[in-house]
Amino acid sequence: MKAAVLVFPGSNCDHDAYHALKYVAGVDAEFVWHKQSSLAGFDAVVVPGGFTYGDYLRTGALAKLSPVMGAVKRFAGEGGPVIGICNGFQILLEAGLLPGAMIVNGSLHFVCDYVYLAAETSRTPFTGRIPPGSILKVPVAHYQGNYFADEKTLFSLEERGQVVFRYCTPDGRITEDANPNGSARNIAGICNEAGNVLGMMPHPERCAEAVLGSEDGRQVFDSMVSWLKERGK
Amino acid sequence: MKAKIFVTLKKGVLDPQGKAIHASLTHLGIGGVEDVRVGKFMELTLKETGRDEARMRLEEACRRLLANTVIEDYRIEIEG
Amino acid sequence: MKAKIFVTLKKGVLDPQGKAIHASLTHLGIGGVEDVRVGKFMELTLKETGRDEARMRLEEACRRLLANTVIEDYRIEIEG
Amino acid sequence: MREMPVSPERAREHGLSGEEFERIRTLLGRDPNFTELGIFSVMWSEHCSYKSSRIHLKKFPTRGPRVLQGPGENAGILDIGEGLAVSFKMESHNHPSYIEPYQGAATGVGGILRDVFTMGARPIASLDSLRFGRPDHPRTRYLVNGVVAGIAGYGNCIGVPTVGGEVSFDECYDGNILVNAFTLGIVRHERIWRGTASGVGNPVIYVGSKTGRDGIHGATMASGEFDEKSEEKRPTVQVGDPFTEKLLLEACLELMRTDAIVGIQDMGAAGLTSSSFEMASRAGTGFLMDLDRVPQREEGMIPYELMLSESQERMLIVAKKGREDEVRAIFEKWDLDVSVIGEVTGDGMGRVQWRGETVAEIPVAALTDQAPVYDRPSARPAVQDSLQSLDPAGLPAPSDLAEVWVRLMSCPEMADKKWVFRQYDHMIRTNTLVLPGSDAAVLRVKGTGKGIAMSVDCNSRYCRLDPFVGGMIAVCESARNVSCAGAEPIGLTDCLNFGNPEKPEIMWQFRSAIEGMAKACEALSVPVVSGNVSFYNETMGKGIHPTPTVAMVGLLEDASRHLVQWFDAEGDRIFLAGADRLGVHLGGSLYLREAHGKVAGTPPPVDLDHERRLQEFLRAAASDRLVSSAHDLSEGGFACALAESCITRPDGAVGARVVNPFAEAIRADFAMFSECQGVVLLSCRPAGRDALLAAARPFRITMVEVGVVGGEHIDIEGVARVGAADLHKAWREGFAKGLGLDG
Ligand SMILES: Nc1ncnc2c1ncn2[C@@H]1O[C@H](COP(=O)(O)OP(=O)(O)O)[C@@H](O)[C@H]1O
Ligand SMILES: [Mg+2]
Repeated sequence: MKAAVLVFPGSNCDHDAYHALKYVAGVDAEFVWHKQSSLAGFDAVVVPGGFTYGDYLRTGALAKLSPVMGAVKRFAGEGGPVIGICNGFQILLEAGLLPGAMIVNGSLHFVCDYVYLAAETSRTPFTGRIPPGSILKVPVAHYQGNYFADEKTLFSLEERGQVVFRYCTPDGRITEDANPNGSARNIAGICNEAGNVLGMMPHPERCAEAVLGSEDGRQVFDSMVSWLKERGK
Repeated sequence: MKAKIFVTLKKGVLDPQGKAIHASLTHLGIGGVEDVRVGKFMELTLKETGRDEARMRLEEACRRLLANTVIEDYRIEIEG
Repeated sequence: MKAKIFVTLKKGVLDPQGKAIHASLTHLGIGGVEDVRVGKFMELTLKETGRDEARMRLEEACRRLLANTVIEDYRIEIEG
Repeated sequence: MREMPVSPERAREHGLSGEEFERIRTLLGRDPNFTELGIFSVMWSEHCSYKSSRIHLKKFPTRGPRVLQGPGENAGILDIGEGLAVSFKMESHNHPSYIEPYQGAATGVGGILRDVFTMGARPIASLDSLRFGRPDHPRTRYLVNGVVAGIAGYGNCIGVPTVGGEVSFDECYDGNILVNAFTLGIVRHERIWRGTASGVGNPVIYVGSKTGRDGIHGATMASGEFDEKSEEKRPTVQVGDPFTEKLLLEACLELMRTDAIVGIQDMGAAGLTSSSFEMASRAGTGFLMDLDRVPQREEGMIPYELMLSESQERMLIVAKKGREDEVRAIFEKWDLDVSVIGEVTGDGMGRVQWRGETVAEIPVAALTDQAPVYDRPSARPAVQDSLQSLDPAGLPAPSDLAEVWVRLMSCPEMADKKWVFRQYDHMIRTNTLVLPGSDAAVLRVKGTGKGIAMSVDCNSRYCRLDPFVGGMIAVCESARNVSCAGAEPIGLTDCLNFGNPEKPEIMWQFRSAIEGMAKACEALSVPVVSGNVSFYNETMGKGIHPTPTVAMVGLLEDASRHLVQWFDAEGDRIFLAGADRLGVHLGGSLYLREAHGKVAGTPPPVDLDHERRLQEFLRAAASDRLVSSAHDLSEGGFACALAESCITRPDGAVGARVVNPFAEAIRADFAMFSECQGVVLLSCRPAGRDALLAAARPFRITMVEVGVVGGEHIDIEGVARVGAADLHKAWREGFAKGLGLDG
């Protein structure tokens, strides 16, 4: 079982994802430079957070042009598990692997804080061990995490069970106050129709060890391990 | 040869920056403003070439990179 | 009444965005671009008033809020 | 820009005195040309030469068993065991941040990061110490917004967490804010690099961003007072590009894992000039440099501009001869400019060529070792006596103490700083064990069980009233904060922010503060390993309070034994450690300023021997897991420290019931808000009481049990009582409210 952690110019949560995979979840992980155009030999792909290309122009816009993104598309097309975290999510949106777009936070400020997430589906490779209805305490850290999609897209996301996480209160209510950035319908994470590609703004890799204040993020990586194991990886 | 590209948020897409600027203007006592929308503005210097050729290239640049058509519209102006 | 405000970096001031976009255009195979500078662009809807009055107000808005004249220039266009 | 004829008048415009100009002529044996004049002016500026401060900085203790690199390099380095070391430094970016708050603060962060990674260390944490004018001053809100966004913009993008800092407000900073940025990195001993240009014939290599006309005269600006004309100097502000710096950081660390280089230094203040001459000076060599090979962003730049530009995100490397291609390959991989611009020579001369001609030729020593050093006259200001006079009995006693308590806790100086640190990514790199909000930030060191604690402190009101005692307190307090986290203070860096050193009163403040700091450092056995001096913090002749900011670094051998400042559980017992140090000390207190509108009196007295024992005891108690929280009394005294331990908890406020700790009958407002040094609020499980008391005895620390954690109220029996939730709310909202910021 081997996971790829993509590294673009400006990625900066790459080491954190690597650490969580390797030293917490016990997965063999390897960095993959964005100029590589093959993902042969990998069973899962993590597009980590950061400020690829300084977030210049739009977040994720310049990174989507990297050669490795062609390989990610093929990998995802074949049903391989792909998770984009924070800037990774933004890149997946820009690359068209997930629907919608990100705009600047309603507060116009960068926000780094713990938030609560309501999990809505365990159909993705990264949430198999998170029963729907679970509440997770996970940090966010972004300036542009305000998820936008037109009404039709939002409707279809909900209809097809593609909303994976929503911002909620500690007791699980989906309220405006619990929304740290103004995201449409409190959306914090979505998956593609097939379910194998997940994008989420919060950082599970930052809360995978109890000493850091929460262990809830670990379930994302543990789910991935189970999913891969079940498939003989 | 110079070109200008204007990228604006589509109607219906929330513009938190525009909203904040509007509020600040009012706060500063600069009245009479009903709405503010914020966009991007790019000035490009191009190698001399035909206008049509240039426009074609910039159209492509906008579609593939400079604008995100999920949320943004763009407009190209070629000068000189 | 509509107005447009363009805020651009002063000449000689580093434009990290423009630099990165320029590199990506080349990378996309969209050649012929010699330079890219990125600025801000605001569309304002104003209550009907005299053009001079409007311009005066917007000048003030630019100086006090919309542009940082230490590193930025601004230009106002009033329409209609 | 064009070349201009050189004259004593032109030299004066460059900030060089008549005598200094004469000295240049003597050292060169001729008149300098325009380029050379520019080079001298920046190298001999206060900012680069430390000409007014050098003789006083020598008073700091700088040695110790852990010191691998003391002052004199880009950053100091301390051994933390297991082959690892920490490298850290603090720098000011005051003037640029006042002129353009976002970019000024951002490039301040960029600069201090380069100072740390140029030593080979990977930056793992930053702190920021910020001082603004009155909260209701018309410019303050704009400056706070811009400075905080700038620090966030740069630090978040490059991916180094900003884990702590301080923000305070005082009228004296209305026209001259302070922005001091600190960064700490981790380095393996064998990967430490220094800024040295040794090995005749070795190539000098330029890497990073291209050179533009950015910040020319930035260094002399930082060394000149503000006046109305400052507006005209505006275009010298630089724009930061954190993305490029991230690439530069990764490329430099990758290069440093090879042995292809000899030395490396960032191009900070005075850019190409200071990096080249300083590196040659450290190695006792010279260099030959060809400006035509410097990557340039703008057209038509002349040698003067190329040498003085302060374009950001650039480094100068001296590599081993024949290894140029290895260097080139790494920087090209990261899409950065790289160019061999010269070589090391053996004759001690710095020679600069342009278009085939020699445009500058200066002995390296003339700019460094032979730079002027001043023992400027110092005199105790005449106003000092009247400043220090204060008759507490004459202060009207407030009728509603609970109201004053809430007011103090919610004034921007004391209120929750979450509005600020929520904008900073403080968790990235997944090392932050204690997030912002406690006495000290604590980070783990991955791959070891160790932890690093950090705190930045200065009470400038104390320094104004008595710079010697104020300097001592800055050191003691930052060390105490680190000890409250359970860590041993192992070294510090400082940023000495003062007014115009040519005024004897300012010089007196400066030398007194240093002497106080040095005395405290010696008593606590903490060496000073790096630092920065920022003079001329004046606007139209009005100086700031002397502000010697101290950033203390502490080490925990076992990171899991760290402590936080907030109470842990209902029923826990509350103690005052060092209770015999309590006294009526209102001089310079927050209470005096906020409730009575005065900055007067004398700062609280310090007993260095007691301080040392107290801190040793705190560390022992943490390491033996005898306490569940520790928080020192500082601004706002006993009442505010107690309130903080109740309401700063991330899980929500808790109440407490305590007795008035003052043995004698004194005025209630004095008991609550009197500020004392060397007193710490501890809490422990009821069953741990005896063990804790026993542990204090060998350190001869007076312990008094004052109360118990729990309930809805924070209640100082017979004195004042507030609802914990109400106080919590006022404290949480105070910052944004006081400054008129959106929540
Ligand atoms: N207040 C101080 N205390 C101790 N060392 C200092 C102090 N100020 C400056 N130094 C040391 O002097 C050297 C030069 O500092 P500085 O010019 O600020 O560095 P840089 O060239 O990186 O800007 C550094 O090694 C710094 O640590
Ligand atoms: Mg330096």
